[in-house]
Amino acid sequence: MSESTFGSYGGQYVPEALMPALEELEDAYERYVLENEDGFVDEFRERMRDFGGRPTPLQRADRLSERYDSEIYLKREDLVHGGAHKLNNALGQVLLAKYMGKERIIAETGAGQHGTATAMAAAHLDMPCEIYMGRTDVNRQRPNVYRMRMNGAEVNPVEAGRGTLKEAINETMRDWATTVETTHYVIGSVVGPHPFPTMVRDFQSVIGEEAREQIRGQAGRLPDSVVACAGGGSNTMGAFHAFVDDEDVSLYAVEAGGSSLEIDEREGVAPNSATLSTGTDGVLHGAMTKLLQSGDGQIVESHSVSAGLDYAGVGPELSHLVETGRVTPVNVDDEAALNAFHRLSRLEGIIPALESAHALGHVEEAHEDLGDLVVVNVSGRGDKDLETVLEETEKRDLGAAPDVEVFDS
Amino acid sequence: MSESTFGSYGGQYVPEALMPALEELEDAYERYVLENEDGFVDEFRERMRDFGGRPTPLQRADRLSERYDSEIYLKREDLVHGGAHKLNNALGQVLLAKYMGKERIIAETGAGQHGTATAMAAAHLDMPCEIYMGRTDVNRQRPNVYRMRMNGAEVNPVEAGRGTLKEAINETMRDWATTVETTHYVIGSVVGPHPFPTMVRDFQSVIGEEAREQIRGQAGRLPDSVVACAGGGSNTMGAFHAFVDDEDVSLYAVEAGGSSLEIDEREGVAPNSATLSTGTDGVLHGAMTKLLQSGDGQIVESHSVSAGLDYAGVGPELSHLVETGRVTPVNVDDEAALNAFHRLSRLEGIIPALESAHALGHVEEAHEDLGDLVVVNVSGRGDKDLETVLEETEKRDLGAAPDVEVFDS
Amino acid sequence: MNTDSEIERAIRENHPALITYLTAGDPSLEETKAYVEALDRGGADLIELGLPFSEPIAEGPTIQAAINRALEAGTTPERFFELVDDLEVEAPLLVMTYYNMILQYGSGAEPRSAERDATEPQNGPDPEPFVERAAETGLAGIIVPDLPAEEAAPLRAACDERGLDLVFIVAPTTNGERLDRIMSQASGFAYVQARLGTTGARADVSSATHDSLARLEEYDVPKAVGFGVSEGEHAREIVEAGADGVIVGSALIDIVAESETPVADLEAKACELKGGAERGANAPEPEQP
Amino acid sequence: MNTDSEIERAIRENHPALITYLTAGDPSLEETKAYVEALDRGGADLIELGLPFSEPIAEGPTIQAAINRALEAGTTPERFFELVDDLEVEAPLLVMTYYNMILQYGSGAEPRSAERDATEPQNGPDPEPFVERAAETGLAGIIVPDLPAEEAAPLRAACDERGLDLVFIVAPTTNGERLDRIMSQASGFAYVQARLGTTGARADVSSATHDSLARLEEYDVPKAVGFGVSEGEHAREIVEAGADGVIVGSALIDIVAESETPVADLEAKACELKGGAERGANAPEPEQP
Ligand SMILES: Cc1ncc(COP(=O)(O)O)c(C=O)c1O
Ligand SMILES: Cc1ncc(COP(=O)(O)O)c(C=O)c1O
Repeated sequence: MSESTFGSYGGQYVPEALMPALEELEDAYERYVLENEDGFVDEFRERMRDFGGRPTPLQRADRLSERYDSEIYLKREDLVHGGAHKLNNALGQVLLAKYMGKERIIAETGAGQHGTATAMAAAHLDMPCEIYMGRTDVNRQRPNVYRMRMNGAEVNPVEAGRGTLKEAINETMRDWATTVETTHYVIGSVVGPHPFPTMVRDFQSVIGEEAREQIRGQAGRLPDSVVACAGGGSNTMGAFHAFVDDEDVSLYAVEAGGSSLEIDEREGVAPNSATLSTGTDGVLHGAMTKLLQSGDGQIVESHSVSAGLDYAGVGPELSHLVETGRVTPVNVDDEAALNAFHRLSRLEGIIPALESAHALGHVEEAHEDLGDLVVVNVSGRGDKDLETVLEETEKRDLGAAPDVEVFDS
Repeated sequence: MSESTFGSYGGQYVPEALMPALEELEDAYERYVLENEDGFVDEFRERMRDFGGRPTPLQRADRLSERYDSEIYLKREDLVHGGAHKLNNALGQVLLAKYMGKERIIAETGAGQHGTATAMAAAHLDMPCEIYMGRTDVNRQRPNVYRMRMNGAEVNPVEAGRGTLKEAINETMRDWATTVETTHYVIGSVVGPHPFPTMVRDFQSVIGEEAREQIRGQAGRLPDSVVACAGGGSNTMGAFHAFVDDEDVSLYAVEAGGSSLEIDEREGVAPNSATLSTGTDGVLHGAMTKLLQSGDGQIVESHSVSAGLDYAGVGPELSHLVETGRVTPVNVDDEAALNAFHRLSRLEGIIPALESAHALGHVEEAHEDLGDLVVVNVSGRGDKDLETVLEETEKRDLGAAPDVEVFDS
Repeated sequence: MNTDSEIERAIRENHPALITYLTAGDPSLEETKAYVEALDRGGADLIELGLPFSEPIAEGPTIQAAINRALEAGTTPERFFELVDDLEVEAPLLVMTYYNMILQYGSGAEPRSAERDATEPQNGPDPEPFVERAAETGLAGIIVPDLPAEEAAPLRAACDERGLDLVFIVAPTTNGERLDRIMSQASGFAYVQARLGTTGARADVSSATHDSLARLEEYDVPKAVGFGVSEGEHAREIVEAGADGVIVGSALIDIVAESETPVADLEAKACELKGGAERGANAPEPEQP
Repeated sequence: MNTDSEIERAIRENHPALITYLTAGDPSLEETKAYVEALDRGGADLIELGLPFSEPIAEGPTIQAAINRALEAGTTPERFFELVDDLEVEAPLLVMTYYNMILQYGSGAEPRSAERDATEPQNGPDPEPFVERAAETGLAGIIVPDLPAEEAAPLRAACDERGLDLVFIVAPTTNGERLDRIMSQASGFAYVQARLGTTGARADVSSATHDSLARLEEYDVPKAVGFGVSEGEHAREIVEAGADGVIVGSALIDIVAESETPVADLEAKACELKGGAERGANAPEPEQP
């Protein structure tokens, strides 16, 4: 059996009703993913190539390299079908569900990136699919809702609580607890009960595997640092995994610093999502990991300008790698992320996801510590973030931002 | 000197002031593009790989293949950076302008796809860039305007006429006539005066070159048909060029049938953009080609639900290939294109551009004539079209459309 | 198996037993006190009190809403224990809560704040302090809906040390091998989940209940069935099918949320449910599935 | 070179010549008739009449707007020719239009419509019918802003056959080799484009004008300078720089668009411009760049 924990993190803290499904999934994961039974891995790779657009390039960022007087390479996950690394995992899981004989797919989504990736994968593999999404998120992420509907997925608004990602996850767990025999729950990051964190990491680790080979080919050696943003941490673990044993490669997980690192206990709100830097150990959504919580153990509402980082938990493996010192947790606040968004758009002609902009923001802030050869994971594209960026940019006086005053008055 | 005409089409019908620039461009095209002087072609290919994400996959569409009882392969230009084939050309031209020592880039755009591609390429290559866009288009294509601004391009709204693509082209020509010594005009399709149609085709022909090799590898032989939508015709010629000498491969250029094939002469409006099927010969924007025009020679306003096909002219080489019978012009109306948009989204998990949906609509309508092995060019992704599709879908009763009633009432 | 178990005794002695659930602090701790005492009067043999957690993934809409009301009313673990201390009831009390609440209690874990010195040592999450405090207040047992047998060892150990029961849920999906694993750790009673899904009142008794009870027959522990029990008639059917008790939650919370005379109605409801259970026990011929 | 050219004669005989441009049909053909006759009275030696085309890529905003007004007023090639037929002026007339208008005239090309049989033969686009009709109405020449020398052979041949001049534009970017190519086909006069860009009134005379006139010196053809000429004073400078004529368009269209007494103002403006040109011709010493 595969290890269910990473040091003291991980595990399977779920209702008993789900445990048999986790055992079944663990078994399927071991047979199909680890042992390539029935050629699962071959089919997965082939579909990620033809449908997903892999491999993605590793691109030297000429103007950033000049700016920082070092070699900056971008891993271009923004070019994956759907616009983010999320498909690597979604396609892997939907395909696995198919191999397992499941008849239905459910998933949660916050900003909608994982939901759209899952809907795409489910359409591609002809699986009925329902996506849970908080009411607030449904109303503010319409384009992603449209995309899911176009791909034939049902979108179920979750009215509970503040209507964001946390509530959507809770509700998807509830659906799963009811339908577990026929349904696979496609978790969207390296979170949740074992075997999800390990399995999602394995589906995402193609990022780092490609990047490692590419940087050796293009720069002739391994990088000094790999930098990736971390919400749940799937692009992060995906980018890091292949480098974990390369001790000379520093790994930076960049979290959302939001507007401040202080928690407002009374309101139950953290104005950030910097779980790895400021969180404490606890159990959320099936795993022991670092959390943003009150002293009593209530989970607080996280915040980030970037919806995809806006989560109070983080993958248990990342918690472990931070605890052991292998991964360095850092954070970048909303404003620095917005500036990084504008900077990459203007200097390199790549509009990054706001999530990815956090990774780029860290390079701006700390490039002197990152060595001469740096790989930054551009986990997704920023088309989805244009409205947010405009709104948030208007509220601030950002050095790197253009004005957009070309519209009719 | 390269041929300036294709049979009786093509040529250089521009103000004298621009002729020296066209000569200079022709010379640069021959040296850099045809003869790879200073390694231009190598640099172009490398940047299209690392920045642009080439090669794009050729994907077997499993469910369409089943539906049509034949082998349907999709050329996935929707995965190119920026979301459409447009970057192939924009990057080529901006790079060429750089080799030529030009200091400034201008371009026209309709829906904004060519404008965003050009803005991305210009940012990537550090060239100042201005995009002309009709006032109507500026106001209805805000996300693309934002993207161009984010990439640091100026966007100049054109107030003349109905404020759409035709007026934007006219205005860009006027800018060029003023600034021709320092400025390169990046035309967005295989239109305009020589050498643009030839040069743009060459930049785009990577589509067909890849597809030809891929289909031989994946299906073991050349296809029976290649199907591509045609606005100006750049994705079309890009997809066809490598197959033109393969006489057994049928080539279908799918134009926008709009709402009707009849022209309203009194209003000067064609409710379609089916230039190749219904147009007559004349001169527009620098070239002799097929046009939508009144009996007097006034250009009429074209129409299509898809902004990128909404153009009254077409590339002269396509006019020639249609005239000689090598390319078969067909058309697909708004409704069939919308249905095809929904069908691909739902069946394959790929949301195509509305332009590309026309090509797919033709496969639906005529699959029995296309043979057993068909390559369809998916020229771009449809994220940009979601609002339009929703609006247009609401007006109709479309078989293939989902409902999207999940929003708060 | 903790044979001195107060809980087990309460079930066996009051067979067939009525087990009731309310969320503590919904809509206030004072009211919860009155409600619990009413249930006790009405015939509840065991009382589960929910300590609210912000992410109640196993609950249906009714209990979710109750938890939200309780959190908004400022229910904290400490106030919860004070309530338990205050309660004057005959039925033994259990706490039902999610594992993170148990882990954090008294762990000293504090989110980073301006006042906290980041280098100040913190205890890791640990179930000990919670169990200690629970024992102090006289709680008889603990139910943790997100703690399967595989992860239960630390809490099991702490409960053993303090003489508390740790109740496990047996689901319709629980297969033979898992059943052994669960039953080897369970004490008090086996919480038989009547159907897949979350908590919530429903109109019928599922066939899964019969199957589960049959599979549990060989284990010498009281079996109580919950998830969806809302009426005396259900209680009757369940007991008739072989259960030693019925567990009712959402149906009571509906009264808390909607009734104008909740104290009286809760007492009456308890009475109806207990009556139904008893009718089931006295049925001439236990139905076989 | 067409030495019998009526146009060339008009320029040489009226040296320095004033050449005026108006868009036919702006705001109506009747008004254009009155305006053209006013310019003729005011001193215009050659009159260019624009036949409006929907895509005037070489024009600045002023003439674009005039063309839009003319199209909205329903100006067609046939009505244009009727106007020319009707005009009573001394100055020879030229038509200025885009090449597509010339190609389509009388070509029988019809857009597909329900009534048209798709198999019905059509003539290809052909400049002949246009030139024939132009000659019939007494037009003396043609200027086509989007027809460079390279593409001019068919129109050149048609013009030669009917005795019309085909006037070419020489741009500031036109280099030596191109100049030869152009001048070998040009007749009537060389239209010297004063600066890069589009048509439109501007406040100064560019240095490009001086350069262009110098380069053209060796060619034995009248040189007229246009693009941006708006005042008598410009006309003077240009003629002083060696031009045989000045071409004025946008400044006149401003009067058409804005004046309350356009007929009188156009006549006066022509008079001012002609006067300026004449002052330039009488200047003691032609300025050298
Ligand atoms: C583009 C992008 N990057 C990063 C993330 C964060 O998720 P993770 O930390 O699991 O990679 C998201 C989540 O939606 C995302 O869309
Ligand atoms: C995705 C896409 N396909 C096709 C077209 C039509 O252009 P062309 O015919 O030049 O390929 C456009 C134009 O914007 C486009 O964006």
